[in-house]
Amino acid sequence: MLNLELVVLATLLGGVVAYLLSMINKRVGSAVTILVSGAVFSLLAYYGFGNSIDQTVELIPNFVMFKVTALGTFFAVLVSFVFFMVSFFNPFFAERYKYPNAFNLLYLMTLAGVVGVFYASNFITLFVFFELVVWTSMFLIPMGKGTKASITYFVFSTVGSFAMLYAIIFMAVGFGTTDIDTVLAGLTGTAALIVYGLLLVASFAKLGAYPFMVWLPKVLGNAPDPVSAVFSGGIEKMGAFIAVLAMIKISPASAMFEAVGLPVQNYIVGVIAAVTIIVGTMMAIRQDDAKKLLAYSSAANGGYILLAFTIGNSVAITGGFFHIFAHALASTAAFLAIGVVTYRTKTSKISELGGMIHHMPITYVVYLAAIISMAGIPPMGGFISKWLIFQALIQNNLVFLATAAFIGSIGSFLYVFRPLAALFLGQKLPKYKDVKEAPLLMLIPMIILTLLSVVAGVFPTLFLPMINNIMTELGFQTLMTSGFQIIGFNGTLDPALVAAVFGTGVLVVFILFMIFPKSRKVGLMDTYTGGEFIYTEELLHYSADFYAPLERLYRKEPFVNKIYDSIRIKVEELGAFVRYFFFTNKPEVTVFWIVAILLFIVWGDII
Amino acid sequence: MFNTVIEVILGLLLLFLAYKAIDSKELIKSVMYLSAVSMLSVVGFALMQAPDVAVTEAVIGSGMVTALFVFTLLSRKGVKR
Amino acid sequence: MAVLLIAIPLLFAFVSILNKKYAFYLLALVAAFNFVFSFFLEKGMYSIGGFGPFGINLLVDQYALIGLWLLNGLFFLTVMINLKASKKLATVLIVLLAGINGLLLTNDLFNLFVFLEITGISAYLLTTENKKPVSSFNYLVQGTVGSGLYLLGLVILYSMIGTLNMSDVISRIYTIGATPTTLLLPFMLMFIGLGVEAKLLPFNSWVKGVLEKAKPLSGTLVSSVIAGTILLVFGRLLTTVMVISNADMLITIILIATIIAGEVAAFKSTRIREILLFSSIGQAGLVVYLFTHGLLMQGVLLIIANVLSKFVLFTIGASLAEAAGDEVEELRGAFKNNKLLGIGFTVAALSVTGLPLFFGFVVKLNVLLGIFGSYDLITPIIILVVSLIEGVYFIKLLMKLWYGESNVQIKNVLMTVSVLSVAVVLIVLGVYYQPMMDLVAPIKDEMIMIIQGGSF
Amino acid sequence: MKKFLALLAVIALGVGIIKTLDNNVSFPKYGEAVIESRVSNFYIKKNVTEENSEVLFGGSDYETGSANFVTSIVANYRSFDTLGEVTVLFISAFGVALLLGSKEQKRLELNFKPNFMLQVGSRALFAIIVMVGLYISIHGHLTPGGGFPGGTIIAASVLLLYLSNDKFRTNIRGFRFMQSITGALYVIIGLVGLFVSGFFLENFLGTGIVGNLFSAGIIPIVYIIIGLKVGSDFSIIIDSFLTKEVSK
Amino acid sequence: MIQIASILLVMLGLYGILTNRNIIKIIISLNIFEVGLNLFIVSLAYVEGGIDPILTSHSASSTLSFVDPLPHALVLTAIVIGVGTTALGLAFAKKIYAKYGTYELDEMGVE
Repeated sequence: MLNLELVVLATLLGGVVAYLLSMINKRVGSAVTILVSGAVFSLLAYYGFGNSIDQTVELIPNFVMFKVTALGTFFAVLVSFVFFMVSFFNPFFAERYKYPNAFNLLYLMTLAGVVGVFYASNFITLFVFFELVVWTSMFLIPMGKGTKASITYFVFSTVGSFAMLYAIIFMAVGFGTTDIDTVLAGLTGTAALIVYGLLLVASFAKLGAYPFMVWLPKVLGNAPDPVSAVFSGGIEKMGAFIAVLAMIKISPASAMFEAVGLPVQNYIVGVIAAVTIIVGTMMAIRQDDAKKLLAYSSAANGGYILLAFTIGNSVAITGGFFHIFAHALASTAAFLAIGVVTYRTKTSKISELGGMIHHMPITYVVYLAAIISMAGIPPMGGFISKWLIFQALIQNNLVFLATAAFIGSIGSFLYVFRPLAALFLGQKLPKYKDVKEAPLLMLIPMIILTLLSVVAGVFPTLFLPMINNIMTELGFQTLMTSGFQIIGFNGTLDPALVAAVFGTGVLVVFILFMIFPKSRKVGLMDTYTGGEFIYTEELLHYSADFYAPLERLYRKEPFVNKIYDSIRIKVEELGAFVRYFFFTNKPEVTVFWIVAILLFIVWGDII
Repeated sequence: MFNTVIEVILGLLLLFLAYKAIDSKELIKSVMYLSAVSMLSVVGFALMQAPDVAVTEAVIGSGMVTALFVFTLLSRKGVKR
Repeated sequence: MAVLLIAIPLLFAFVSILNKKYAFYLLALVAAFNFVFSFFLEKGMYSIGGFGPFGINLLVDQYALIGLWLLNGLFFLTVMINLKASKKLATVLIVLLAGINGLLLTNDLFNLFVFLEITGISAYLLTTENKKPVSSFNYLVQGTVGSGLYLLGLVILYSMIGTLNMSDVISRIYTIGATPTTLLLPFMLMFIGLGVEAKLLPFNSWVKGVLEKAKPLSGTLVSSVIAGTILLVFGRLLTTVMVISNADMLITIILIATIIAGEVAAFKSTRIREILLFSSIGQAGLVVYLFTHGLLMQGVLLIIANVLSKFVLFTIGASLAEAAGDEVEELRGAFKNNKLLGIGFTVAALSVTGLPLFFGFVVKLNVLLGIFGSYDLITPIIILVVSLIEGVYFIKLLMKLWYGESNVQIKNVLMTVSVLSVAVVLIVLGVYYQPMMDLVAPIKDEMIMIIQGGSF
Repeated sequence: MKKFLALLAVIALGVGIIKTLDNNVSFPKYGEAVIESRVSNFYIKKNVTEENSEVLFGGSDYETGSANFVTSIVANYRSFDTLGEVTVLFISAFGVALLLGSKEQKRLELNFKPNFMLQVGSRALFAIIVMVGLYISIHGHLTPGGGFPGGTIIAASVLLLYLSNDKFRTNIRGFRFMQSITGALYVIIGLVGLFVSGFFLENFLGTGIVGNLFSAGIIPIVYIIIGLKVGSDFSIIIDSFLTKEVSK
Repeated sequence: MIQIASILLVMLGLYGILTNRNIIKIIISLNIFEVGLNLFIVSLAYVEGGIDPILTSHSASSTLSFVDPLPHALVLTAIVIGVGTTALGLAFAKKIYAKYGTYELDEMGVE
């Protein structure tokens, strides 16, 4: 039997140990993070799927209450796995951080917080760990480049968590308890709608759904690469968790939207998800920084997850969970790949890089796999989940949402191709001629992740049981499968077959590629344009303005940014106003107000 | 009756002097007006059967305070008396 | 026996002017004495001169005890940290200590006024160490007007109900059948008078001048210790005396305005001490808001959290500003060389922001629960928005102070130790808050019981 | 214009306050205060701790033997306030000295030549005025006055010396000593009361016959102490106002 | 009447602080404020036909109607506290004058 509180406390303790050891030697401390997160993952996975976790012992004071659910286990195992995988990178990045020992401490505190969130049994616990994650990860971000990003992150996630806090206290006063199941089950009428909305605000803020999308690129673009990976693979998933609580556990009875047979609020959420997908995709297309590109793409994928939960039948929800799983693997792998590149070349700008495939082929393969999984191309996990979601969309003939999703998928082809062609393929820069493949320790997690997402794509039924547990727990019937086949609404999917076809296709192309004579490799310098030899190193492969014609259609920033800026400016103006009027270090001001207020009091009945 | 008349006169005088004390341009003048105000307030205290307060105000309020004001003004450079 | 907390400091104050050299040791001695002695105090009503309810009484209940422990302790720490500055002002500080204890203990309205003046005058004198006489003068003028208004209200109240004993006020009010309308004027006069001291919004134009350039000693005392004392006095009055009033609307407007204005001004400001003082204004408004809405326990919790964290923040902030400069930009990366101080500052700031694992979070939770409990759904939104703003500028501050290049070095072992210990207290209370809850739970019932003529 | 508006506002406020007080039924009109409903009734009847139907001039052994009710309140019933008040005066005297007397001080020249008579006369007057001050202080429980006016009069005598002679400075350290000792004595009397009969500032001496000089227990002692203390406080204030820093 | 006058005195004091930018004037206004306050307090103690609260040989019994002595005691305290504040304020004034050479708050530049 495994005790959850012990796990959480041990993780925090491990953080302290890592902190102290880092004082002696940075790499040793980082190694501790690997050990601890690995231990957490394996313990949770072993005991969690063995259904033998207890939460009885009371070590942490009484506002911390744990409860083991299949849902929590799924999320916790997944996220702790992501943390485990990413932690392999810590030793290499350690000396780049400003406060390496603090980094190790905060990394493990974040892990503890995330685990706590997923196993929380009452909302106070949930909120405590939620906020814990917020402020620990907030200090992780500025270890890299900018400190502004973490402020943005704080603002948006705090908006979310305050909305959730309002809902929590609303419920606590209403029910006298904050136990998640009882409260969510007891909600009815308007109260249900209010809580639904507020919780969804929290989940949007974390997932980076449309109005809150702003923080993702800033944070994931500026944070150190391991942190970005953790964010997009792990911390964002807390938003999905809250979304599950809101959209599946609460079922606010309200007007149905007849045309699609969905409750109105669900359809609204679906629209938001669609907007998220489209905006995320389009923004991703025109990014030059590979990390910002991935950030927007993970926002778009969050949209897919939301979309799945809005539809709310078993196929869709299964698809949603599977997408969470697949996207966690894929985006982590992608960020780690980019991390390797930046680790070697100190930049992640697509226009400054090229020809990395010659230096780091394995990284290239990892990135390729991850990115096509995100785009939902077989034989990757992403394909399965998208297939399920599309099934459900078509079944409920949600035309608009389906269109949005399709556009998103097409767009994802575009944006995945961009870094592929420009960053890994394309021409070599002499500047980077002695760049080597990543060290072994960094390759291990990437390879594991890639293999996993391939397996998830080829034999998805291996991973379905853990999702089926959740489905039964939530009271849906599980997905119908036969062998390795998945039976959807219209027609069945045999991923193995698809993979086989796909694989043969690739094989054939590869063979042809081998047979036909190779084109001569031309270095960057020994070529000429317009009769002129080239003396300056400039990239001739078309990476700089990749989709220029397309981008011209939407040159500007999404206008929400302007709204947020104007809000900030308004607040500052108000502050200046207040200071000018009240804090003027002049006695007569005070006396004036005293007289005014007393006048109001004594003549109040007349005025 | 007689009392009321005195009180009315006293009150008006107090207000007048206080206004002068606040309003007059020269500091030394307004100090003098202030001491006059507190002197009159002594009369008021006496009228209201408060001998202790009257004595105290007479000595402290109009004596000591005025002295302190005057000294403050005296300590200015080039002040003319 | 409770009177010793006031009498001993006074005695030492009188003696301390005999020899300037030893004054400081007397100060340290008496501060330590008050801190220690306040733990050996048992609850009860201590009459002075033995005239029962007709004379002056000192009331020691849970409320007063909490205040005594907290503020005497912080006073001692502050004095110890700023040894050099305290030497010159030793006598003033001793009198201030007496004033603070008197304010916390007294159960008599006019006696409260006297102690208000004592505390006020010593505070004016404290601020002279900033070498800004005009600001100190403004502080003096406004403080005097404020206490004058308080006196006016209190004598009107006396002439209506004929007593000055706080515990008797309510019963007398009922016996003479006074209505909210008739009580409105005296209560509002007292409210405004205390509001000036407690830096409520329209009456606080003195704060900026006094605190924006405050040295560590006066800054910490004014913004943490004295502010906490005045707020506690406010709480007692609002719970036991000024309970009947029909100006709730006006007062609520004033307080909400205070909360918003303070935080917003802090958001605008770019100087570290200004940020701290404006945020403390906002917090004061929130505390008084809680008191006026009968949430005594939450108010006290908030005071404790604030006083503790403001102590840390202002001690570090002021010494940083003295060392390197006021502008936050000049302080970029100031914690690079002062990691321990930085940790203390961070903990305090996060606690004020109300993030979990720190005491501020527990307090915020209780505050919101309390306000919701009175079926008020709007104020929580305001409070949440405001604390978002607060969080933003504190995080901005932290980020700037941690990340950047600077060569500021502050060597003060005592300061580091005490600041860190307070930070540890904040963390411990944030996780194991139950003891603190049990401590503050009975205060309201005790007050009500004493009003109704009960005794310990 | 601004001034006029301000004047209008404050007058409106004053009228409003008067009106409010006038409409206030439970607020006694001028001259109609009912003492019986106030605590001061007990102070007059002197039956806070004991039962007296009537207190007579010349009667003896009341709870406080002061003929002057105000004094009985100031120095006995609410003596704690007076202690605080003395502290306020003390701290402000200290503060004034702190503010003005930071560096080495020299006498402020008032630039007028007092003639011989004035100088000698003032010397002679000095003693008399001090006597008067002490007299007033010590008779505080019988006649109007008491410690505060008495002390101020003592200070006035010092002031007289200052005015009569440009070179004159008192012995500040002596006054500081007196200030400190008298203040300490006041507290100590209180503490003695605390330890003799359990109440701070308890009137632990016999109260004697109302109207006699040596009656009313500690009240005369307290008042003479207050007189000396106030006198020294004010003398220090006067000195710091009549001196200026030596300008280099 | 005295009561009314005293309230108006208090108001005049506020008016003085409101309109004057001269330190000495502000302190004078404070004093007027306090004088008015004291008058008001004493006026609350006054009883029509009451005698001064002192037992003497010709007003020898506590059964006579005295005026209320408690406010007198309060006023004594208030007066002394007031003079203390005034002395402190004047000391500040001297300090400021020594620093800026003027009593006008507007002429000494922004603090």
